[in-house]
Amino acid sequence: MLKDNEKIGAVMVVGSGIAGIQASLDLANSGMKVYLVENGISIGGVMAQLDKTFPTNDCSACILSPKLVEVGRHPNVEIKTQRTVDSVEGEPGKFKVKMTSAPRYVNLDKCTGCGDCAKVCPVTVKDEFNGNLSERKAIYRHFPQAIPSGFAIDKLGTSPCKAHCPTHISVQGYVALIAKGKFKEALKLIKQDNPFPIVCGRVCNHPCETACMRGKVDDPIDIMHLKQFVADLDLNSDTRYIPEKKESKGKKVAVVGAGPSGLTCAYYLAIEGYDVDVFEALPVAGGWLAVGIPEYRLPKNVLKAEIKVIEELGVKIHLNKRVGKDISFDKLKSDYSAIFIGCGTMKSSKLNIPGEEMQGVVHGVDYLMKVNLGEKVRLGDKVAVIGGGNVAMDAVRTAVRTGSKEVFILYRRTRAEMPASPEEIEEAIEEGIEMKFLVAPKRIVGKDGKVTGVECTRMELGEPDASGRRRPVEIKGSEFIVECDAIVPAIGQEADLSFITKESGVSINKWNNVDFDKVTFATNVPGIFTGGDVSTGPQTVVKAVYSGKEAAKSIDRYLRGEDMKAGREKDWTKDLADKADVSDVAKVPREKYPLMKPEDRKTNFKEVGLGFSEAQAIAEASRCLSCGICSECYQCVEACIAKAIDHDMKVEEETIEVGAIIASPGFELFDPRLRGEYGYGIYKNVVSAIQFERILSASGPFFGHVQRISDGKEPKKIAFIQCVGSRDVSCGNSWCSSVCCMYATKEAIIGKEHAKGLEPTIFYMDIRAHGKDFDRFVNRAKDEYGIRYIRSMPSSIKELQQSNNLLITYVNQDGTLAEEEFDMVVLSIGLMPPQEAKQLAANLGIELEEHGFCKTSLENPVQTSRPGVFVCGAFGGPKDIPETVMEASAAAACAEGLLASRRGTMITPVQNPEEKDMRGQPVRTGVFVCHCGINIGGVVDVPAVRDYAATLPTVVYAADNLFTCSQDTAVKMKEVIEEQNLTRVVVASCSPRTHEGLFQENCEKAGLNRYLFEMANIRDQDSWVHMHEPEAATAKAKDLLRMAVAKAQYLKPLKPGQLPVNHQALIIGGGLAGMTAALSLADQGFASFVVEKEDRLGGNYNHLYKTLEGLDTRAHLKNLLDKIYKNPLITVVTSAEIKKIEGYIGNYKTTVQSKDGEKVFEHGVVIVAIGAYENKPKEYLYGQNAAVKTQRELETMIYEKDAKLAAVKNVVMIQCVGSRDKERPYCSRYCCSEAIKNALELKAADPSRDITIIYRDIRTFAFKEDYYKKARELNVKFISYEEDRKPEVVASGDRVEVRVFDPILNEDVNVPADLLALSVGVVPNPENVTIGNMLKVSTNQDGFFLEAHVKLRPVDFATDGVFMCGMAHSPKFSDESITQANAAVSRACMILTLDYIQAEGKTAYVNKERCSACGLCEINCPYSAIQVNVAEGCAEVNAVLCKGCGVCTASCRMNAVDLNGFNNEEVLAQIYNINEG
Amino acid sequence: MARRKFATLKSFLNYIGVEGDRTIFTWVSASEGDRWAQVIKGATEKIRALGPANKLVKKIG
Amino acid sequence: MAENLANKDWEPKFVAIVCNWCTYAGADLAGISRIQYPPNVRIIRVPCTGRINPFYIVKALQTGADGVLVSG
Amino acid sequence: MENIETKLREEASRLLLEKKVDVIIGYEKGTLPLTATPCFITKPEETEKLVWNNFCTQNLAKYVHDLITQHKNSQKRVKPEDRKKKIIGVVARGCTTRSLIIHLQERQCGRDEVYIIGVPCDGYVDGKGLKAAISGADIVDGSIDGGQIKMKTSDGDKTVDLKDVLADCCKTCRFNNPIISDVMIGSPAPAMNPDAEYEDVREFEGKSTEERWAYFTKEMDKCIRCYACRQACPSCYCPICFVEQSQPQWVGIGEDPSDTQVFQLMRLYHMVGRCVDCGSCVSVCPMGVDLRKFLKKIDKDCFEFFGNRAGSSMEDMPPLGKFDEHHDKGDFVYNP
Repeated sequence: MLKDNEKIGAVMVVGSGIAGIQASLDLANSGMKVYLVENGISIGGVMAQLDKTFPTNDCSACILSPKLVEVGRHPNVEIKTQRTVDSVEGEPGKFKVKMTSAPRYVNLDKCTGCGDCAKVCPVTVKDEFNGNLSERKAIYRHFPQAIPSGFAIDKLGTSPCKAHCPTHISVQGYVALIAKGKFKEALKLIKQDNPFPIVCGRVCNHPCETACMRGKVDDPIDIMHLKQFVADLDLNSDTRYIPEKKESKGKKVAVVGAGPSGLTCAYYLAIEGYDVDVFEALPVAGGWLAVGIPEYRLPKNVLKAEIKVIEELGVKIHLNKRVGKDISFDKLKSDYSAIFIGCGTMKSSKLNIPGEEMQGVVHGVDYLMKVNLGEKVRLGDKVAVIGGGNVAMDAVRTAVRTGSKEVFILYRRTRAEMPASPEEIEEAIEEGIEMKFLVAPKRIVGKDGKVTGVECTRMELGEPDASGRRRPVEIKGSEFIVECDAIVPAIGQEADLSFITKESGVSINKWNNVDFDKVTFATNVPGIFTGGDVSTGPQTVVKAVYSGKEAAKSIDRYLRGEDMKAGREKDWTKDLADKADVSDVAKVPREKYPLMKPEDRKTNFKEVGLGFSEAQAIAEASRCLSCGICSECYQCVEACIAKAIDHDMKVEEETIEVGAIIASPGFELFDPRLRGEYGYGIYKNVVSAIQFERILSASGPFFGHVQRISDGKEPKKIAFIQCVGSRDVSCGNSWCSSVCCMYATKEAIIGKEHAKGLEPTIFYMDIRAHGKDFDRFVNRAKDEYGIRYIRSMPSSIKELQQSNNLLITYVNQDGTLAEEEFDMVVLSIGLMPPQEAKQLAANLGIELEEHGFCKTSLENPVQTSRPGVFVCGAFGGPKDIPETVMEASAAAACAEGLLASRRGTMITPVQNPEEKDMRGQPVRTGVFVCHCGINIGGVVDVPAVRDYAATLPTVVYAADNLFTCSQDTAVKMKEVIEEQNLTRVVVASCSPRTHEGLFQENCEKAGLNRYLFEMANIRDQDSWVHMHEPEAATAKAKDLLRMAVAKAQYLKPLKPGQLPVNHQALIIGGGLAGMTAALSLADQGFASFVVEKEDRLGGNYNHLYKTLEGLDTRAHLKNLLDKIYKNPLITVVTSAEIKKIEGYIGNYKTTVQSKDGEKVFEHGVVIVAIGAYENKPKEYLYGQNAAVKTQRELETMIYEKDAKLAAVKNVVMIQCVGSRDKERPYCSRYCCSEAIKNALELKAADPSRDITIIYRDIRTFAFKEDYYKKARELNVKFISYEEDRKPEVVASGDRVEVRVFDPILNEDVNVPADLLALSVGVVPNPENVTIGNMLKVSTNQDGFFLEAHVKLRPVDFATDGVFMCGMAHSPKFSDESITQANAAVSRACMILTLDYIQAEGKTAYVNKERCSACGLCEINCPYSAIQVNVAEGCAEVNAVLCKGCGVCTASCRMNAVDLNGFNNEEVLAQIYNINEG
Repeated sequence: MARRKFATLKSFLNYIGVEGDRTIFTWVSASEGDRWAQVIKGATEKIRALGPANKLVKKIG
Repeated sequence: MAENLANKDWEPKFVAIVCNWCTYAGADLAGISRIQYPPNVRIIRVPCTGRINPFYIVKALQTGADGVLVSG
Repeated sequence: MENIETKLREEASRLLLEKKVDVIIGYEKGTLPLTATPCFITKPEETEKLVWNNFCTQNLAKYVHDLITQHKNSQKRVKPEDRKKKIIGVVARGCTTRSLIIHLQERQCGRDEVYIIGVPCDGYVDGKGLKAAISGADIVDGSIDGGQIKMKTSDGDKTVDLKDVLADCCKTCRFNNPIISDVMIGSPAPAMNPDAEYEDVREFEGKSTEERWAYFTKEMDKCIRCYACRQACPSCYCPICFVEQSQPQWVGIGEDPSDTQVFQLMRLYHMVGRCVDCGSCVSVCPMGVDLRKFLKKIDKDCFEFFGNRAGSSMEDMPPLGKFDEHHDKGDFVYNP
């Protein structure tokens, strides 16, 4: 065990759905440091996706958003997104947690959430947040209110095209840009990595296309010609793209050779600001591009145009200047700071066979060079070209064009092995060129020194060689002669390195290439670099470009004295985005690239390729699968004025020390495709419930319009199918998902509210409306909304061809088959353990239970198998939001219990300077107008608004800022406030809802009271919504600012009140909940008074023996009582009655009457745990016939081993006795499980017993379903009945007979019973009203206490300082009471841990002279924060309770109550200023 | 309560001759950005149709 | 007034007094979603519709607002 | 009527003798013929002054409130434990009890602080109407007999039917008998004609917007802002009326007609659920502003929208203190 001072006062919360958020807030608000860890990009979980919440139909976003903001701004909470936990070491109190963080690629400190990046992003993908029903960009956030509010980039890795392109252009990027018609941007992107798009758009060997994932579907994207398309557009445009040059660095670099590598190197160096001289031996620039590649593939003028851009950058190309001859290499060395050698391989390799010197043998390189330089070369009629590369193809096709009649290829392998690009070969064949394969030249034959033919041998293919191609092996004796007039050997090229002197020291290798470093392209001599063919031997253009580009980077670093290699090595095959499943992708053929007809092109050198049209280019680019999701087009980088985007972020690891861990990773939704019979994913109009939720949402894909997916029409008949992936052993999910019945009902109701004509039908097995007010909700759905419920599970769905309607087949209860047509089907999919459950559990060192959810303790449902690690929410089993929130608070309580001694040790309170004394100060207002990048400034004339502000009364300072929220502006604002002695600050920028707090902090830092600040929202409510009306938007901005300034002059410095807190608690009720709460409080070091009405503690728990799950509750109770009576912090008063409760949060005084007389307790909070009672039935002969018992009585008989039970053979149980009827229209929640528990015990004792359970709906939710299943397997019979057709019980001696209508048999049946057990349900404590009146809290329609919010504040009352737990809140299971008790403690501790309660600043106040004490304010106040003091004859505000809603103020005719921060003067000042003057 | 206040005020203003469309009451939830835009569009048109305010207006100067 | 009506350049200007938690948030959302609407409204934010004193509406009309929108 | 007066005096005398009340507010004969005026009686022997007839105009709840406020203020300087209770007896007809109910709902007094002596009412005479009926002649003496007012006037003897000169609010009164009382004098009066109470309003509603505005401005133009209406109204008991408040100043004090309109508009609006149609304001208005035309509309809306009639039941909550999700009308809400 750790000593207290060794523990860490911090808690890690893993998973940030509502459970994680609630746990974090509870912890943070009671002095713990919290790390909220999330593996996604923002917090909020599934609740953020919901439209409404049942049973109140509150807007989910509305109730969640404030929590998001609170946790996002909480000084004690650190949100860590995109993290996964790798391991947890240590013990409770001190854990070391190792985590990995995935890169977001957006710097959250800089991102303002303006969304400009998403606007320019060319990549759209399905938006999973909207159930894949809409699209989002690759840079995105899930929803506008997301926290963190910054964007994130979705990257799956590097797209294969980019990874395989030798120059690593963002291929996917420019393809995406082309698809969006952004051609200029595409070209610019290409030129970042390759200055030769015109060339590479024509003659590249395009490894990108080979790697293209689209190739797995149909054909790869025609990337090369897309590049050509944008390059040609630029070529033909009036102003060509010329990159911006950096400032001159004043250094000179020499480049040897004006080929692709040399010119590329020159290009990038020129951009960097170097003076570059290129020396070229030939009379043209371009190297092999100019003299090797024929005109018909790469027209000379086109090449010239490409090079012209390089020259325009200032690169000087010196033609006909051969280094070594016209200028010496050593001179270059002395005149230039660096040299790049890129002279290529311009010498042909020799065949090295006899006769090669004969006339008529023209080597390919020489041949092409001559032709390209304009020399007329006539080879004769019959020409043999030897070789299979591109040079061979160029030579052979050139020969055709120079008039040779019969031109053919001799190649020693087959077509498959030819290194030339396939389209080249194809085009050659089209032009009538014959290819002789498996033929090798042996000897050139001739006459008079002139070629007449070549002797060849036939070859066959042997084992593969080093290149992976099969090695050609000579077939002995197969020699034959091929007649021809000329032979063009085109089998390879070599470099001419004669100019490199020995003295230079440049190392040349055995292949006659310059030696170089593979990353930096530096030679062994400092300052000399190389690239292109001269370093590698003959290679492709792109590779040459790459080397030139990389060498330029090295030269730049070299000349700046930086490490040339640092951070440059990169394995492009890592993180390859090539794992996507492409099986579902629809086939779309490749756009046909237009070529000149063979017959038209054969005879001339006109360019063969004609280029894509714009429509073709867009269509072809649109075929891209966006493998990497983010295309790395860097449009976002340019669009982001805040410079927040960083595409180079890396995966990182970190280790954090915490005292406890709470796991709240939530749940996964069942994939309905696994229930193939429902056609999800195939039939368009079959959607999942979460999709329907998004359809209903006003911010969803259809803006809340209910519509079908197939045709966008509003559906009429819509079917919900329950239990898809729940209660279904066939897919491995035996459990009930607990929430689907209710959410389906909710969706049906909301659907009907959105589309009045909707006719929803819900197909179900049992309606599980087991929560507070749930049955009432279902009844309303049936009675008020006319929603149809059918007890049946459809067996299949068929889609009707024409209408896309869906035909559902189902079995009626009586066994008959029915068919019905629907317009739309919603599948109520179940809740599953989160996908990462197994891994997470292993990493956290906790166990999972049999279904794959987190294993929890029976005595404490938030305790995992590892001490110090707690769980909450659906990870512990499927559950609804309030249970989740309760568990979150309970888990927080348990973590706090462990770390109570270290509270407040990990957090640092903010220190602000003393506030300025404002007395006697005139109003001096400073105005800051924000551009918000271009978000405001792009529409509103910000300088004009600033100038206008300066003219307003009280304004002494007005400025405009690029980003008012940035750190540097914050510093500036502080300085200005001090320098200008400002007494008011007004910011015109975005929404106060998101930024007011930030600016108020700035004010405080400058010693200005935070309430002397006001905002004008000129972005969210102006520039963004009037984008096309700049003048009107500017006028509006001025108006809004004038109104804000006018209001500001009336603002008052506010000092929120403080109240001391008594650190003890009163717990009313000593049942399970009360006892648990007392012990939990004691764990945290807080004393409590437990007041119990009865003479002993325990309440209903005294009557329980075992839970359904098997907990021995007797032993548990004994253990609790032991602990309670031993604990010095707990005072128990039994047989006691509360006489009076006075005071309010922090300061209560309660008078208690007990046997020992009257006692007065002083305490700071109240926990109401006064429980509920078992209903005493009047029906079914209870109390009249000895055979009729309640379930509780039966349980006692079973466990007390009542002898009478032995004779009991026939047992009947009736459910919902006194529940779910007119008088008590609620479900008592536990009765179904209790009945099954007793039935299982009875069966276990005597399997021959005949047990029948007569029920309405069996509500064994979550894992309790397994016991229901077991009972059915053990042949317990279940007969359902309807409320209006209750069973009848007649006495038959000392037994009874139960008569009930069996819907399956469709007739009445009589069931004899030796024992009839009634499941009698729960009635609220009749004292609720009295206690409620004392505490000024209310009860709901059923008489249970009413919580502050049914979803998110299930243990709080609307009145602060009062909490509830146990059955006082609603009927519940014992483990749920334990959780809720712990939750109540967690909530209470947020107050008990404070020395003072800080009131809100913006609270109401009373002007006594005006008040007539009429009490209207008191009636209207929802928080009991204002009351009439009768003695004083006026109302008084309790500032601690006041939430500043202002309802009291507007209800006051006398204007006696007013509201700080929004008082009448302030609001009227705004109203008076809507118009100028 | 607020509802009742506005219901009666609107009715009364209309009764004394201030056109009903000059005072508009509605509800927009935090997730209904589109509804807000529709409300403003609708309100602008209603008010435009009435012409400039001339009742209860204080003459300036 | 008559001359105003005849003035084709006249644009109505009206006040919207709105609740911070619902409508104001909804209006922000419209902005975030870039939903365009006419620029004729001037918003005044209050914590809750309950805070809106009916007198505000009357005063806004007296000030010359062409209309008043109250939204909770 | 004589019989009621006798009983009233007896009861008043008994209450004072038995110290059940400290003071009784009732009506005594006015100085002019055919008038009555409020009086405060603290001694049993003074009860002989009390009258109850068709000239008892004022709503005495106003005086009850004044007296209680006065008393409360006087007690403010006394220690809470030494404070004295003062019980006020009041002669109350239907509308007076409605006002008292409003005061009770609005906690202006405790139920044990007022002793309500209920009297039946068959309406009071509208002084201005009577004067008009006799063509402006001065009344020298007069009496009521068998539903007729018989007068000696400067213009000779005149007789007018009582029902013709009743105040408008009385003609259509729905609650002419006390709603609550501690003692009831006499038997309930017969019903008036409540079915017609909104006829005027309906007719006005039928006019065009411009006609309505013209009427409103015309009436408001008469107002000289003497605040007599406010002074007479039992529901106008604010310690400082908004019109006199500063920081902020709600209503301008200049000549602009809109300021008067706004004053009247807001005072009228403050009557939502609080106007009992006692006619006090109308009877005291020196300029004859048609306030009832507007007050009845408030009353009508309150009933039609919320099912509430001001002060008609002790059990009611103030209508602006609650909201009924299921029954309140929602048609004023704009849905684009």
